[in-house]
Amino acid sequence: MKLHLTMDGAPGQIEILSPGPACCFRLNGEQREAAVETPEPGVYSVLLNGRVYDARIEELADGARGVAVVIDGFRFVVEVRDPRRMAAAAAQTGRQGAATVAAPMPGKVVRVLVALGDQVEAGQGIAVVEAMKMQNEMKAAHAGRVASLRVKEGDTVSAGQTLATIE
Amino acid sequence: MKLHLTMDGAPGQIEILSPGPACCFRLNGEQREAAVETPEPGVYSVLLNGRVYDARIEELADGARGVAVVIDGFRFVVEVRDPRRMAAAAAQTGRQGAATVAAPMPGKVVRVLVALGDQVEAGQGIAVVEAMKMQNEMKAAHAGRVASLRVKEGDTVSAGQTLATIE
Amino acid sequence: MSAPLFSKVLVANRGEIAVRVMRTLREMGIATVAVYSDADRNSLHVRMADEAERIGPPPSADSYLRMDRILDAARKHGAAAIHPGYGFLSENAEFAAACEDAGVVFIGPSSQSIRAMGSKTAARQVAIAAGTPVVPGTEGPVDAAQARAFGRQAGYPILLKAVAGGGGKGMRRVDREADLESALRDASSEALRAFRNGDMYAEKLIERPRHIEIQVLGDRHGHLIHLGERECSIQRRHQKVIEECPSPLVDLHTEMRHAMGEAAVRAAAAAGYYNAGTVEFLADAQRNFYFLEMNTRLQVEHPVTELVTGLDLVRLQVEIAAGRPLRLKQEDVRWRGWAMECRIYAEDPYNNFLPYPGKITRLTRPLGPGVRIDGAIYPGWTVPVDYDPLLAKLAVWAGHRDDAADRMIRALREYDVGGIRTNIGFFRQILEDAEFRAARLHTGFIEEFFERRTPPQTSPDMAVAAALAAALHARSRFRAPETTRADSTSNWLRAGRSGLLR
Amino acid sequence: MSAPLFSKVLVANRGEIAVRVMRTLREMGIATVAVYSDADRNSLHVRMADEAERIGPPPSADSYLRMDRILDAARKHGAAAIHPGYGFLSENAEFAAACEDAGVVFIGPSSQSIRAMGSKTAARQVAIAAGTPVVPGTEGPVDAAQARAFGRQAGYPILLKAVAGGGGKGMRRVDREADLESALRDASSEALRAFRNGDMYAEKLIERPRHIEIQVLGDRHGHLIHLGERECSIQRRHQKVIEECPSPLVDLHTEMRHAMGEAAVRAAAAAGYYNAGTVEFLADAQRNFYFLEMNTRLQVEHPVTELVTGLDLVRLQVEIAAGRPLRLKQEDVRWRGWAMECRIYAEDPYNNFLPYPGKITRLTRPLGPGVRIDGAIYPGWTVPVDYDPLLAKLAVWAGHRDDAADRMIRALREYDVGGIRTNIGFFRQILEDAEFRAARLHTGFIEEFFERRTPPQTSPDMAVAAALAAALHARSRFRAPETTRADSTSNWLRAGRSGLLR
Repeated sequence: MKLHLTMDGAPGQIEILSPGPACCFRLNGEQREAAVETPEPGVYSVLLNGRVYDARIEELADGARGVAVVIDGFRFVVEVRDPRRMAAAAAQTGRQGAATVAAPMPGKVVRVLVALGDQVEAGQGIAVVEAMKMQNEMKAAHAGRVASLRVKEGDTVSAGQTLATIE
Repeated sequence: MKLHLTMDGAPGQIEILSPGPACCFRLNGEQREAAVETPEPGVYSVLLNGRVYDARIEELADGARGVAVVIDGFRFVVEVRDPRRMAAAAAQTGRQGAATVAAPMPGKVVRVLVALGDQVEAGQGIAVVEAMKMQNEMKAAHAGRVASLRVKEGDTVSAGQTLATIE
Repeated sequence: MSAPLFSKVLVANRGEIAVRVMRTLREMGIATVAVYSDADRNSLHVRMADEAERIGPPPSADSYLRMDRILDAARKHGAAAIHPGYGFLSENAEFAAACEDAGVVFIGPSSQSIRAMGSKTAARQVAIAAGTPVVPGTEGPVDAAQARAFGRQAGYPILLKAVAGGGGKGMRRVDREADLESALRDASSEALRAFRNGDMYAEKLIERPRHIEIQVLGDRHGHLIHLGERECSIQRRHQKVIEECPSPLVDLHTEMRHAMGEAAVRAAAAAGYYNAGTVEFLADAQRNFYFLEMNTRLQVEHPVTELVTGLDLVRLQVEIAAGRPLRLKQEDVRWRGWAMECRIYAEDPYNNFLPYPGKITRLTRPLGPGVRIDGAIYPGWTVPVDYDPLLAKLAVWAGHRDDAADRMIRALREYDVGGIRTNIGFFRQILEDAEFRAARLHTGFIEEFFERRTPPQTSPDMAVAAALAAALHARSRFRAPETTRADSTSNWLRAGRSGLLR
Repeated sequence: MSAPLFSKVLVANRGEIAVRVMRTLREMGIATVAVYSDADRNSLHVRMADEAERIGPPPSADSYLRMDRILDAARKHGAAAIHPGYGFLSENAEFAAACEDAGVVFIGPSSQSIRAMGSKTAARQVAIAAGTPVVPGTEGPVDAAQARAFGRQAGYPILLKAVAGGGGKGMRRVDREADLESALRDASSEALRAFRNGDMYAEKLIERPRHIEIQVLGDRHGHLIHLGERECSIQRRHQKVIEECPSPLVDLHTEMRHAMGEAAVRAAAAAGYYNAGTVEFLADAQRNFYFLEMNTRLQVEHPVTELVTGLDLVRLQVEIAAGRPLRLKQEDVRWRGWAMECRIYAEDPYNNFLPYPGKITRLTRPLGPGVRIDGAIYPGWTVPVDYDPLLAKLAVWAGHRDDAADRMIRALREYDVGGIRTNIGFFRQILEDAEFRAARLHTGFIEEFFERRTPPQTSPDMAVAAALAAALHARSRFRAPETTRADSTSNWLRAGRSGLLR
């Protein structure tokens, strides 16, 4: 099965010829071998070229595609797609025209500073999110109209969740 | 639902009137209350009478019935039965006439010292099980005939597994 | 195995400090009572305690700051004393007094001492009276002429500060007299807008100051000593994140330890202080030091002092609170080796250190020689959004500073927390930084570090391993694989991409 | 941050000691190479290493004892040195020589020293020659007349031992001369049957001996010192399970430390010893001590010495192996406070300490002040049946012995390992035992403890909580609950049942 990869934004391709423990794979055309075990759920111990990599898979928060792979503290964001499924997935993707204002951290919405339909300037505050005693004002990246407002005061939001869209 | 309990060999009865977090239950006829949470799978944090009990459930090895509950290092072996199911369960239980010789620890069978049908003395060695460089000879508890021999040299056995039965 | 000093103690706190205090109480044979808000029913300090009492809903004002409920819980459970930890009610003189009134021992200083050292200005007066050096300043509000006089006397640069100020508003650095008048005018009008009060005072500006603090300890019989210093210059958002004992500066100039220790003890004695407390100083490049404030409670970073002196500060606090005389004399205090502490926060250091609470999905902690962890987290626990994002304190000890730093890096590499963001990978970069290793520390260190930082490089094979792991993981989730046609590839694997060290 | 002493070191071991060695290597900036058998591919020492090489199937003889494969792995990975840990090839003179021949540094003593101290009898001769006291004995085989002469000279009780013996077979204690002849006859015929050799020798019997050992350390330039003693009297099946530093006996009579230390250094010097080694002694109630044997490698229980002296023995081993002179002088060695170690085994202490390997389903480790863990386990890992059942070493440090014991109890209470049996709960009972607290230690302590032990009691409410948790757990597994009729109940909850402390 050939899979399409995106790692930290750059594309690639991997084909698993044999899944392991004696793993054989073709990465961007080059065939390689590795000894792979899963000592814990979501953890891959990869022996590649005599070196050991303890790779921990972390599901990303809602909205984000792919997974994070953590090795020795380094974090790689990798998206793996089965090309046979891409058409279907593409169909599900919504329009991406509007700029979104997203929560950078999980927390509570303590103030909403705009109303639906408001004209806003670049840098204007949209909402204030608080977590652990720290308040953070979410700002519009550029000028436009508040096309949607998805939260209200008191709502709990997760990291990356869209608060509003600006068109 | 009323449940039958056996704790470290002694019988009892418990009825869960309300499961929690504000738990109400009747134990051996006495109604009591406790605040119960499950902070981790298989772990119950019980607040009873102002005191905190962090109870960890451990499934017992094959063959044994019930679970072990570990609180502050203390280990209680508790069997819980739904009386409605007891008839069915009883029907599944096999005959218990013969004396069994069981492995006291997980390990490998390094030697079998008897053959099926052999007449054995009390204290006579039946098989030798090895784990972690220690060999342990399993002995017949009393004299009799080897009615069944369930392992052969090289087998891996788990704790409590029957090696042979003596009639 | 003798009778415990108290039969039962209530810990009026949560998180790592509640757990840390309970550990010593348990070692002393003292039963522990936890209090908790609804957000903390599943928190480790509750699960570990012998007894527990709910004190309200999540907001601190409705739970951990509710003196009445905490005292009710102490009475209900029969606790003979209360340990306040740090934060919350720990420096609240009213609470200390309420405990005294209720016949419950407050494990800390007297309410009078807390009051005397409670406000920065009051504490400054106590320090001046005790002959402890303070940052030169005008005390009261100044006009332009007075500011000019102060500038000439103290020397530039100076700092103009709003009397009613805080948070950097109405603050101006002035480097020469020519700039003074306009700076004063601007700052004053900013202060007027922000605080409705345009009064300004002037202070000598300490450039690239180091934050060095002295641990003091005294019994209720007038015996007061110091346990040496800690350096806490590595800060983000004016909050310490790495602390060391000893201070690299003091270690080179040990006469400073004696001088600062003496000054701290004098200031504490002037406030009639007993139990554990910390006197904070700023130190400049010329090794002058200036009283900043006194923290009248156990400090977050107390473990580095414990590791180097071999003392258990919580045990000493309890003994002192029970009226025991402190047998330790100043000359008995010995400092051995080097300790460092990193405060592990649920935050994203690459996004302005914003808090990042959430559910902890993976947790592997460092073990082995010279590693100490004080934490209150476990896998599956959700870090509540209601409180401080401190997850744990990772402290190491070794014979020398370089060995301690190498040990800290080793420990950070073993530390894996999944599901949330932490500053673990960020600390590793700080610890590897040449400026840090050369001990050129000051409170603006992290801001400067961000300017010179070059992201660490990974090996190409590490990226290959990551890609393979992700593909195998995805494969285990896809069903019914089939072969399909390939398209273009790229060279991201050859580049040694810089993975983010999280 | 200077260049490491070796660029890469192979660790020819597994389990906790491989992990412990790798931690220090990593701190020293040295890359690590693990070797593993098929049973250990998922073991922590492999997952933690920088590089790894398979060396064979599970049996030690086919993997960890295969010198050829380990040296091949060292060559393949470019390792400049090999650390042997303890056990396996660590005391194999042939392996040390093979490393030397292959141009790979063996991190340990010379093959000559290992040979000189390798057999008990050879080591005894070295010790005698060096003037180190040994247990009085006849050396060679004796007849009845010679045995009688020895008994009169050494005083009763004496011990008759088979020259070819081992495992207690052909061994007899003799309390008075009248019993000597028949005992010798019986023992000799037992030895003849067991070993086809009826030769017997006689030894003074040391009653209720304490096991006290001296850590020695020497460089390759003839500088040899000792790091004080450890007491390892708490043993089961002749294997140490609790170790302390200092020894409570030596702590009361510090002149013993000097005398034993001198004797150990003399014996080591006589064997031309360098690197770390341990000289074991038996001590009697009159504080006489007798050379037992020398272990020519790092000891399992080395952490207690590290905690009290503040030294990193593995770091020192590596420095010495690299040819560095040992800068530490005897008078620089300082002992501070008290350390204890418990060896956590996968075993059932209530079933003759039988090994109990299996899958680890839960794992919570103690944290906080004064706790050190050296382990190699993780949740979900299956303890292999092929090797020693040591899971981890739990060590604590505190200022005094009582505080260290209380800290150990606290740590043991926090330690939870599920899925297998361990000796954690058993240790807690030992640590609470009045004889242990009074430090009346001897190598037969555990046997006597089992005779006087009263199982600890639990509170009735703890049993209620256990019943409730079990019922809630079962309920979550049953489907479609329905009410049914109840039958008889019992009073097990009122009794304060004695749960087993596991």
